[in-house]
Amino acid sequence: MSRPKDAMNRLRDPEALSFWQRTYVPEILRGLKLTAAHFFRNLLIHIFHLAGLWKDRRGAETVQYPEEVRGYSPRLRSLHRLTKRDDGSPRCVACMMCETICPARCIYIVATEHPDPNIEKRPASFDIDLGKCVFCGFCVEVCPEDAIRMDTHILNFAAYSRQEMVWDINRLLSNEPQRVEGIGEIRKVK
Amino acid sequence: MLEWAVAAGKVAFSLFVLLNFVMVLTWAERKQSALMQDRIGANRASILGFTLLGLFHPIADAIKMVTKEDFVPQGASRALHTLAPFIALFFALISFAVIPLGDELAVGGCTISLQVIDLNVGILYVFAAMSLGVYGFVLAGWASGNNFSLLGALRASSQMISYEITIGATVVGLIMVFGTASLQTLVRRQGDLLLGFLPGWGVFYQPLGFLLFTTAAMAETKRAPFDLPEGESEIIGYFTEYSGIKFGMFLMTDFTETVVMAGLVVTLFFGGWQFPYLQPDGFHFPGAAVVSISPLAVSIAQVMTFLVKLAVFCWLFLLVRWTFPRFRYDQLMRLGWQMMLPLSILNVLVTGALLLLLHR
Amino acid sequence: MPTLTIDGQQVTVSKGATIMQAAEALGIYIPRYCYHPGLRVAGSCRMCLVEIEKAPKLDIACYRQAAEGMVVHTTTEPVKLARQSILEFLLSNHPLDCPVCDQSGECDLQNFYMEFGLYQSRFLENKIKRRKAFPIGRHVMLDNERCILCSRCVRFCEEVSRSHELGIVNRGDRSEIALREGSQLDNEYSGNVIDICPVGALTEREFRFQCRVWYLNRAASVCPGCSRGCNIELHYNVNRPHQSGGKRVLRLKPRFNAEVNKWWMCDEGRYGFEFIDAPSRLQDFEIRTAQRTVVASREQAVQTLSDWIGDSIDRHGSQSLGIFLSPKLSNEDLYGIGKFARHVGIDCLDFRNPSERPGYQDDFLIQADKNPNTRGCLELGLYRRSEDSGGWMAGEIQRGKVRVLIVFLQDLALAPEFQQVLGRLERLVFVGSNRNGTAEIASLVVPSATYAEKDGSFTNFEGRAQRFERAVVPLGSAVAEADLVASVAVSFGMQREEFERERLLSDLRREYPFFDQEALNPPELEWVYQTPIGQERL
Amino acid sequence: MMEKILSRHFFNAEARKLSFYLNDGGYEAARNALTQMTPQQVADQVIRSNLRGLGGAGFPAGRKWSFIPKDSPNPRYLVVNCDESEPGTFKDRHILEWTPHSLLEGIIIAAYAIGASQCFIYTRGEYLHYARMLQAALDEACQAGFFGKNIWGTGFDLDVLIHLGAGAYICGEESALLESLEGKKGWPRLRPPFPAVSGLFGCPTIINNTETLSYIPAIIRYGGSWFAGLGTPQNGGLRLYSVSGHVKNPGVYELPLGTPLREIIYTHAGGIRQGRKLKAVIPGGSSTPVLRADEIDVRMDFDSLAAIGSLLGSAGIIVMDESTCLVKALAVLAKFYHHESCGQCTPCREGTGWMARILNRILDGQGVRDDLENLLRVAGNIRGTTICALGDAAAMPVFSFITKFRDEFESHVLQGRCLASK
Repeated sequence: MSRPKDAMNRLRDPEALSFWQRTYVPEILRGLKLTAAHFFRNLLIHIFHLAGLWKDRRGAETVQYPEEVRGYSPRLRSLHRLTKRDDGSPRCVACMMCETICPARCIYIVATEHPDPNIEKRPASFDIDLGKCVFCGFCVEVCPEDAIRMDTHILNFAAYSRQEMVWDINRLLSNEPQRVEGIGEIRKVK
Repeated sequence: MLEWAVAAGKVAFSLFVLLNFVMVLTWAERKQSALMQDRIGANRASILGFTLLGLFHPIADAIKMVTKEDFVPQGASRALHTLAPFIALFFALISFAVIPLGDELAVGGCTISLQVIDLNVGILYVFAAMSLGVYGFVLAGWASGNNFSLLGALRASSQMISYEITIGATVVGLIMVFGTASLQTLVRRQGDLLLGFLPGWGVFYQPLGFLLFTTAAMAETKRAPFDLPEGESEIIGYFTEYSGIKFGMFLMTDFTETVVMAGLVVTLFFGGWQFPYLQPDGFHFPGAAVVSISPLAVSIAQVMTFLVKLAVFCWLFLLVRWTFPRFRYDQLMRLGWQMMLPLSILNVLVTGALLLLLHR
Repeated sequence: MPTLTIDGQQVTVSKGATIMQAAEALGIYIPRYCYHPGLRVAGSCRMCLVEIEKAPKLDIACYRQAAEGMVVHTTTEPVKLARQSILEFLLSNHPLDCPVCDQSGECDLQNFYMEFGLYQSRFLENKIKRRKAFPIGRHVMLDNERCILCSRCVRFCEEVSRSHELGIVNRGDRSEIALREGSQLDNEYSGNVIDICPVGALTEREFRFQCRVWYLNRAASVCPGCSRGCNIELHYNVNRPHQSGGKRVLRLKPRFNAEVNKWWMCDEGRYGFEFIDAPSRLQDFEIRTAQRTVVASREQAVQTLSDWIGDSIDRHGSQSLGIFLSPKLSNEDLYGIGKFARHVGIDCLDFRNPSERPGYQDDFLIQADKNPNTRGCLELGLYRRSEDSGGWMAGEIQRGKVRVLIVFLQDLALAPEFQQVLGRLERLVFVGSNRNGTAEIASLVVPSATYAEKDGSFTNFEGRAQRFERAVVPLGSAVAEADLVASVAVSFGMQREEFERERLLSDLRREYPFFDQEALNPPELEWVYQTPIGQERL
Repeated sequence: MMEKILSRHFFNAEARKLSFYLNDGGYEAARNALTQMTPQQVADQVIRSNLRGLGGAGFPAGRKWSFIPKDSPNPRYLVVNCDESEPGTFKDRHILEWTPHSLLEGIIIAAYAIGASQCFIYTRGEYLHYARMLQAALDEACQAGFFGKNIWGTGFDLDVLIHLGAGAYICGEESALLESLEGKKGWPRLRPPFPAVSGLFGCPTIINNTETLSYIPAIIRYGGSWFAGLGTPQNGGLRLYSVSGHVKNPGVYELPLGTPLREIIYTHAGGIRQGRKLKAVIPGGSSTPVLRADEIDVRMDFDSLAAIGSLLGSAGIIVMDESTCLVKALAVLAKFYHHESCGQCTPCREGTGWMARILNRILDGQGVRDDLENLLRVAGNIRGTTICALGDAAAMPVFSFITKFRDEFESHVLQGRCLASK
């Protein structure tokens, strides 16, 4: 096996190639060997699986979502949620930082007076149009109050109408953070 | 009357084999590529909860294709747009007619050749059919009224014309060796042993011819690494403007061509239905050992042999398609004209010289 | 006339000018909180400290007078350090509630911190709690925590409004702005303290939480509230309509004009913009018959109006037409209407609504005449000079002479003279932006654009023509009056080009000396209550 | 024999009576000045005496008078700064209590010299008791015809009004005092214009300290040169030293300017109480930089103290022995300046509170490593950036305490341990 660097150098200089290399036939065969090896190996594993053997070896790297899921990273940006104060009201003070930074312009906030002058401002409505959201996470970064987070690990929020894709403040508040465990582990979902 | 019935039966059988191969290929392509890439592949289509390794997907696909909207773009020529996939598919299908599935079958006193039709210029028939098939693609591209489609069609036509020359030139060597252009005769002649023990298959006479022919055959199917007419990541190709069953027909054409080409390779270079050492009356192993078998069993074994060989080459074609990256268009043309064509002519010359030497 | 050097540049200023003024002449910006050009110098914020060569310590640029040969530095390390330390001191007890503060985006504390501060906080103590967000007047909200005690508002109430409501009570870092006992900040000019407050201590109750200021667009305009014609800016939000409930124009701010209104405007004008987005706005052309009212297209309405005018002229001559103008119309609109009237021979014109009474007036900005363009109407001569009031037209109607009356904006139904006679008209056409009594009985209603929705000019009581810019598009089908007249005039053989804005302007300029080029230069926006530094960042 | 001028009759209740004062030759100087001298001659005598402002700034009194514009059409005022609020200073109180007529006679002479016919005495509200004593003396003097219209037939009129402030330290600053006197909030004014040009109600105003004015009768009586000869060069005459703190005999001592600090503490004030060791001395009222025990050989006059980085100030000497925790001492001072900051300009308003809070935190054992640097930095940012001198006054002790007794502060901050012996 030639080292990748050598191969690269030789490719740059066709004169340096030998006759057989220039025909590409051996290289083509090597390529076919590689893919065929995978094919037969996986075929074998699947056949053993059918026979109830070798269950600990996976015949495929893919995760069979939704029957299986991988443990998500805490850094994963998933469905938004609005955090709450101790009394259950939103922490959001409607400062519009997220609305301003949002590159997709999918956040719509209407501000109103908070009865407590020390809080002063609260959102009368806080809508996120997930149909537009690009999940960049800027809103989370920019929030001065830690009022919006994307740690719910909810990814399946598809809906049948555009209107249903708009999440209002109550839905966003009802989202709960997901406890992170077994990052990268594949788990069967019942 | 009987002749008609036999002919109809042969057509039906041949079509049955071909179409089933095509159908299974659509499934095999997904599954095989999945295995090669450590994936699972299609496994979702289910009937009553059974998925059967995804084997229902071809059916689901067919239903989908048929029920989808058949869309003809504004500015397209409606009649030609509709006609194009039919032309393409038709010529792909009929080229299978001259490929022998087996030797003659003697049933109730009459012998039936296991081939739709045995033309003495069978190989030319295949080329003719394939050449006509190009019209389907050109029409599709032109009638769509879409620049990208037209570009794809032009690529398709120039690519197919370029590689048909190589195909033709390589086959010349074979015709010279076996002295016939009839495919059935060609296969029969490959039943002879070479050097006393080696099956007399074309690949042993024409190894370079085999390589060139296989490569050119892959190019003829317009699949990766020769999928420039389609070029999913760039121009989409001649069927950009197709949807529904008409698009499905182009897909079928692709797979049909794959099967036909695999059949041709098998027929020309791998002895067709010939099972090594199996003669019409039984096995004749080198060293004079003879095991006699009933003629019917021989016929069945021959057909099975052909189908297995066909399957192996289909597998090989898929393996190639899922292994190599696409050519650039100029590379494709240079390969066709500057490498394969001279080599195939060289092949003819060398074959001729050798034949002259041997027959002196 | 001392000549001094600031940051290596020489400048000669008049005697008594301060270093700050000299620096401004050079285009050097010195940050300041307590200094305001319209107020007495307080010198208390210490933000404008500069280095003067041969002086023992830094001195404040807003107070120290320029002297011959003085060499001033505004960017040296000691000055930078002083600015940083002042900012640090100010922020040490300033709450970081920028997220909820309406001032953020146009806050000098934010801007200067970004420009001159940018240090790590070294303040570990607890900030002093004070009373937050309570109203101190009809329009003004006070947040004592945010106050940096620059005393601009106090000085404004002492020197400009001379109403003395505000003061600073307690001392040291317990100091805070407070109302004089038993009083409210309810003078006629109270809104200005919001403009001059460099931080979010004084915010506007009306504007509160309506929109973040960085979403606002600005247009230079002229206040239509009275005949003073204060130069203003319209701040409007069209990018995020959901924030302000669909309202477009959200606030007015004074625009500096040394000769008209300086830095100020009155509350009446400041909050007199509600009609622009009010529910009473007319948005459709309406043709009304005895039985029903139908909404018409612009073409239909123009056709109808042209037909009525032409029909009346044909049957009774052009004397049967009357036009009642409004001093709220712009010079261009008035001139266009006048041009058309001359063309078809209408001379029955007036603009003086007999029901209108002079309003409140003071010795500062507020004028008794609540119309922005009375002087323009007078200059253009669009009234019957022999009569003292527009009431004569009622007599003409009564006598049956005037059969078709076109009323612009005015509510004639309020005037007793007209109340009786409007019913005698064959056709009553109302052109106006908002629904009123006259619109209710008019047989044709044409919605017109407000001053925020068109370009134009008003002539103030001194005869100064001042230009205003269009901020937003006309609501619904509303049209500018000159455009409407242009469409009608085409049916009477006039060219549409004659009513184009440039043409109207050049004609006006040629015919009327008051309409001088100077006053009509496109107005420039100057953010007088905010630093230029913040502007760059917006 | 050491001369005593003001303190001769301290603690003699009779001395505050007019009759006693007249017997002692009182009001002769004033009569002489009014009847036999021109205002300029009076001023010349004062200039010759080297009498410096004894309120703390030390500006030559005679020269200050000359700043009044000659051509101003406005009335002139004399204002007596009797708002003695500097911690550690209580000399003016003694003058009001025991020899008020010295002040009143000085007022007549000074008013004559500057051409003022109205004088205001601004006293802090806490001195209500002493203000009443002064009022009683003033009433007596008025009765005797020393005040009012046409004094001694010279045609010179003089009215005196005693004004009680509300007890704000800042009102001892002359422009804040004027604001307060005008009925406004006691906020210092921007300068220029100086009060001599535009002071009370926008009129030329001379503001002199109580003690300064009280020495003037003696100067006129015995001549400026005699007074100048009592002290050191450029620092003429005597002054009242208020000694407080850990000495055996705290009190007010009238000594020549230039008396060594050691002599004042150990000879006149009787040394440190209970035989303890001296640790630190604040030489001139709480705002002046502190001195270590090894620095007390300095002469107590304006120039000598300035030379070693301190100030004579109001000569309020605060003596601290080894039992004093200097962190606490500084915290008390910082609290005072925080409490007394007027709040007009930013550095002092915010900085004094900040320093006080840091020091309190250190005292509570919550100090962090950066606190001392922060204190020095904050003090540095206050110094020289404020309208009046209160900012400097608040910053100077912080600087001097921390730099001179750094180990004690560091021990508090880093180890939470007080080095003062208990």
